[in-house]
Amino acid sequence: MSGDPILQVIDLQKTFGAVVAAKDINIDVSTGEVIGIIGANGAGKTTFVNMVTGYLKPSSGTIRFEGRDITGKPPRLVTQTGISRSFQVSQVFTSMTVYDNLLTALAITDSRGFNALRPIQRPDLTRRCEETLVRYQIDQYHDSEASTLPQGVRKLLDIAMAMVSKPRILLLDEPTSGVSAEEKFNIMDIIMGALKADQVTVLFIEHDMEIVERYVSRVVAFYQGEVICDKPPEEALIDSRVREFVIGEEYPLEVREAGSHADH
Amino acid sequence: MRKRKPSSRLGVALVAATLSAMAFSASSVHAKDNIKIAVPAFLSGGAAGPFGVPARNGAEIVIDAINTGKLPAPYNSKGFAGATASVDFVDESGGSTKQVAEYRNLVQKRGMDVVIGYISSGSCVALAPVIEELKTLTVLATCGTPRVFEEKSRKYIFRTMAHATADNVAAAHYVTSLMPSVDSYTGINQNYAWGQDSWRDFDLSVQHLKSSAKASKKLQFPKIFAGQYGTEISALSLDKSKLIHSSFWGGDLEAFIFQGAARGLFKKKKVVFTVGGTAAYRLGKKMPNGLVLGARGPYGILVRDRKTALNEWFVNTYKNRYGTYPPGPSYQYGQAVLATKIAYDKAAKAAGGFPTQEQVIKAFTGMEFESFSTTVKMALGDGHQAITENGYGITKYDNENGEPGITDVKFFPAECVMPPQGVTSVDWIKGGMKGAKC
Amino acid sequence: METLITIILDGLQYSSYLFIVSVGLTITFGVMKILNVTHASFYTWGAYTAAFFIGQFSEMGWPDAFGFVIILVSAIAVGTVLGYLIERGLLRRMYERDEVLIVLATFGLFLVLEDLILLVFGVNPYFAYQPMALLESVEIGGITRDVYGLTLIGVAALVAVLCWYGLNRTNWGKLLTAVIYDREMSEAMGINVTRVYVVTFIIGAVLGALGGAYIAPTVSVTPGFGVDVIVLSFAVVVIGGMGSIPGALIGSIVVGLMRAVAVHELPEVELFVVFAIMAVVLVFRPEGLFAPAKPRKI
Amino acid sequence: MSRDRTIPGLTVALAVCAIGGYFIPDWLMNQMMFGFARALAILGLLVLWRTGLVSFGHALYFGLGAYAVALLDINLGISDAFVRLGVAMLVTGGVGTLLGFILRNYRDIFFAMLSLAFSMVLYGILVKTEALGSTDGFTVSPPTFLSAAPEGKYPLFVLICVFGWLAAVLVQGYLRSTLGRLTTAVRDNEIRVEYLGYSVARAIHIKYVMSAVLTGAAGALTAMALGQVDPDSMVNWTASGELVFVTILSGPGSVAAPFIGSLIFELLRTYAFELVPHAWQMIVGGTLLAVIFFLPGGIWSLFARALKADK
Repeated sequence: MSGDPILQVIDLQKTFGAVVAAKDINIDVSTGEVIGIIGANGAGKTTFVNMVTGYLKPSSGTIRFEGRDITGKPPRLVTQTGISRSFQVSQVFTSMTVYDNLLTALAITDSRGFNALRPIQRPDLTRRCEETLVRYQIDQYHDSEASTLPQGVRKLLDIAMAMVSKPRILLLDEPTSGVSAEEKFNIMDIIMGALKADQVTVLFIEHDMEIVERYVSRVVAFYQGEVICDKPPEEALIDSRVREFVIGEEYPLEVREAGSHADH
Repeated sequence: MRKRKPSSRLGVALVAATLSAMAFSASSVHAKDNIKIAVPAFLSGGAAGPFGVPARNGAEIVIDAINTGKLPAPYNSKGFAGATASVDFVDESGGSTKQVAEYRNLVQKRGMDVVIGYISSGSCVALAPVIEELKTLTVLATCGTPRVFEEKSRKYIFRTMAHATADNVAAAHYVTSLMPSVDSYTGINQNYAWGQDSWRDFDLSVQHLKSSAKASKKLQFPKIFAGQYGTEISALSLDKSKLIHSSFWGGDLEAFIFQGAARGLFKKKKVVFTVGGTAAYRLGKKMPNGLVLGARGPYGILVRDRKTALNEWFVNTYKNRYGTYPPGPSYQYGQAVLATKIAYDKAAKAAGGFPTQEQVIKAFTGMEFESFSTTVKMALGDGHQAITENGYGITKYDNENGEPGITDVKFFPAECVMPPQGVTSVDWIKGGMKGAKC
Repeated sequence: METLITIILDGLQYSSYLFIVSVGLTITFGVMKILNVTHASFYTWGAYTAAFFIGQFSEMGWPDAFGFVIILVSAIAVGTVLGYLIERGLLRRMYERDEVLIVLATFGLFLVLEDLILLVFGVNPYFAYQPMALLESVEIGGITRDVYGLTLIGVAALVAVLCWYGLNRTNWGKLLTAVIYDREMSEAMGINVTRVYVVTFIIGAVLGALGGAYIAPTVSVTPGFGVDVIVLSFAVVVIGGMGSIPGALIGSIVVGLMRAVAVHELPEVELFVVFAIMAVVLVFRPEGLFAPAKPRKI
Repeated sequence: MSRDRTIPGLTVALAVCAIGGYFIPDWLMNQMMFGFARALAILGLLVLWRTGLVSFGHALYFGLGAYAVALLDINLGISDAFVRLGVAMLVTGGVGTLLGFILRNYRDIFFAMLSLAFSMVLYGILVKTEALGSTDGFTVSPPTFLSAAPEGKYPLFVLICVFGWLAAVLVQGYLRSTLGRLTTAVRDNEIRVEYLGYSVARAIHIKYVMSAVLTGAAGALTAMALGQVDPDSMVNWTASGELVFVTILSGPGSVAAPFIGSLIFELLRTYAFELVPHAWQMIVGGTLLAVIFFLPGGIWSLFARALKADK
């Protein structure tokens, strides 16, 4: 976790009319970090992710990825440079099966030049497709149509699709939202296990502090468009401003050891 | 993808579809005692009421009379060369492309021996090559554009009435000789061959007959079947020209007359309607007085009172059956059917039995015959295109009898209003109407 | 000067006609998100019904002024009956389907209704000149104009004012606005969206039929005369902004005036100009010149 | 994975048609020519439809293709079927590429309406310009084939069948490729496609040009088969509506569907016109409604069912 930052965000601003959605955001991300982004609804977390991934154009400021300026580039160019993301509402191809979703994603990322016209069913792709299904543990849903999937599986599929372009940095927007409490750690384990194997730097938005505590190496807290805290989790979760504006006073004060998560 | 469906039996399925389609088609062998005639006319759309239906009715009474031998002498023999006609009335609407496709069906699928009809010039221009390709006798009844025979010589096509040049040359004669005050003119015509040719012929003829007359620069060519002419009527009203020429027909004509009358257009301007005859009966009392009307030849209201046996039979039979006087299209369709009968009979006489199509065509070519209202000579287009006299009159409602009337009728002989054989209409008019016998 | 006055009057008259015909279309689209091709059928049926009864009553010796009553009654009757039947019988079963598929279904129904006209009224054109003859004509800008045609402008203005009033000053209008803005939310708030839909559709249908019924006395009512009307109204509605009533007004005025200028000055481009404007507006302002406020959801 | 036998099926169908065509009556050959020529346009619309786009203005390309043939014939006297077809495809490809830059940013009803507007602009020009034949259109002389001028329609029929087969096979290959998969993918989720690094606009543009060229070829072949072009039945909005209608009737299930659907439509219209001349539109419209309500997969779904039951 050293060397030049992989992602540099410098003085990022975003305004919608009179509303300031992001104000003077400065974040440096190093390779291999797992960063949790927390904040109340409307604090500017998703706006931040949307700007980094090209969904929204910043009003001012700079975003550098591996030293290259990617500010204001459209999603597809951002993706091509090596950044990928998932969504709060899973963005999958609803009318296709899980297998076809992933195969399509693989084919599209492998569509330079003549490849775009080759049949989609070709051995290298289908092999990778099956492997990925296994890695994300969704192979038993192989032939299920995406619109019929349980929420957790959908999330996994969404992230698996985000990963086919082999990004070096991945932004996840609430990977466990809508997932039942029993399932959430299981799903996070699958995700983090798969991502570790690919050595990806991860930023994820999360409301659930148990997850934040357990998986992240650093916490960035947003409040009203500003970063109010950028510290390791054990410090961030006892930060008074974070407790006041983000997680609420009722959350247990003592920082638990990793692995001793409380089951409900 | 597991959803993709196999289609191995596609070929089989196609053959099945093909066979079932073929089973539908009646492939009748034609006996000599029956011929199949198709009569296309507008049976839907705006032209159906004023044109299509009267045309169909005209053909119907004549065919019925021929089948039963009830036409007046000398045409009182039964049938077409003795053969009874079975007739299919088909719809001409839907555009020329559709008519081309439909014509192929008429001949190739439904096995028609003769096709008699067509009202729109658009249909006739489009059909000419197909008719020649399919080699089936086709008698054009009403359509007017001269292009059909002037572009090419045709073998299987006949037209038993004069083409549009006659209407417009006669209109020019009428206007220049009977309305000396007219020294400027403009036009409103439909935006297709009929309207464009009509205007060109009229414009050129007036220029020849009265070179001092001036044509307007702003000519209106609204889309056929447009229906609303408010803005055009304003433009015409503002135009300084004293006379308006129009070859409008069918529903367009009636709409234009209504809207123009309400706007006082016909009080302000002289108007000549080359196809106005049909509107006179249909509009009745609402038809403004003082309009110059033609009927595309000696038909309809212009010849209602001609006292020949044939004309009286036609007018009375029509009126008894349909309750109105026969307008122009009824005469024109009736005339086309009659001409076909005469050609068949003549060919049969020459051949000594039921004639072949070739023999009928030979008999038809160059034929001269007495029709219901006039004498028809198949003089142009190597004997395929008829010439007849052409006339105009001025509307005047007959309050005494409560029916439409017409005054100041003047006819011009066929040789006065039609070019001689071998010269195209435009060349003939431009060249000073050489050889015209007026 | 005379030409200018004439062009403006011609343009306004045509605009008024377009507005009456297309405002129903835009209301239906705004509320139900349905681009309704059968709007042309309402127009045609309204015209036929009015023309038929004006002729009948005139023959029975009723005064010509009664024609105006017939026009209004025909529009309401045709719009209510056809609108109710179509909404209940067809569209209700389709709301879950793709909007383009709904357009096609209305296209299919339009074809059916076109031929039904032939079966009911026959092929002969109808004339209903009585109301137009009654109002006679006046001289404006050096040419004669029929007063009936000029009343079109008044009728259009009345329709516009009624629409504005109905939408902004009545409870019903507030319901409509809510449904236009967000259907699901309105349902959650307890608005009976089903009823809103059927009533909206009937209002749209009545306006379409009114367009036909009011224009009937100036034309010969013939089969198939609604075919061109629907694309013209599409153009108007798109130019103004689909679903916007002020948009339909602006769109009508733009199209009507441009067409009048074209017919007077350059008759060849008359047809082209309308659709060229439509294309240009769509390219540079896809939401139309006067788009309604729309909530954006991601 | 079940074997996909579309291409062998199409090839058998081609052989059957080409050989059978020699023996069938002329009227049926005509119907098949019109049907199969139109099927090319339907094939293009099918690709767009799978992408979630419906064009209410493809008569623009149908008309451009047809008028390209007519104008070549009238102004330059070119009668060679291959030159005509090639030029028609070039012209429509060019126009499609240009308009595609605009249309690729439109979806849903806006895509439909802008397509409609473009096609009506062409209609407005054609109808009012005498040099372009106005409402009448033009007559098109029969085609020749590389300086051979054979009698009868059979050679053109074979050309249409072979071209139709070729187009179907190519489109089938296309649909199985990544670009082809970008139909359903774009329809389902544009955001995902963009975040996979592919430009949705470009994907749509390619499909649009493809459908334009196919529709142009359809127009050109129809013009040659029919010998006539006119704006009202080829360029007016009703012509566009008819193309979409036949697409729905055919169903999106297979590249063979357009050929079957289009031929059935042709026969339906002919028989409706012959048997009930006053109410043929009613039958056509009623069929459209019936298909929308009871046969969402189009006629193809009947075939698919029959083929499945066969197994």
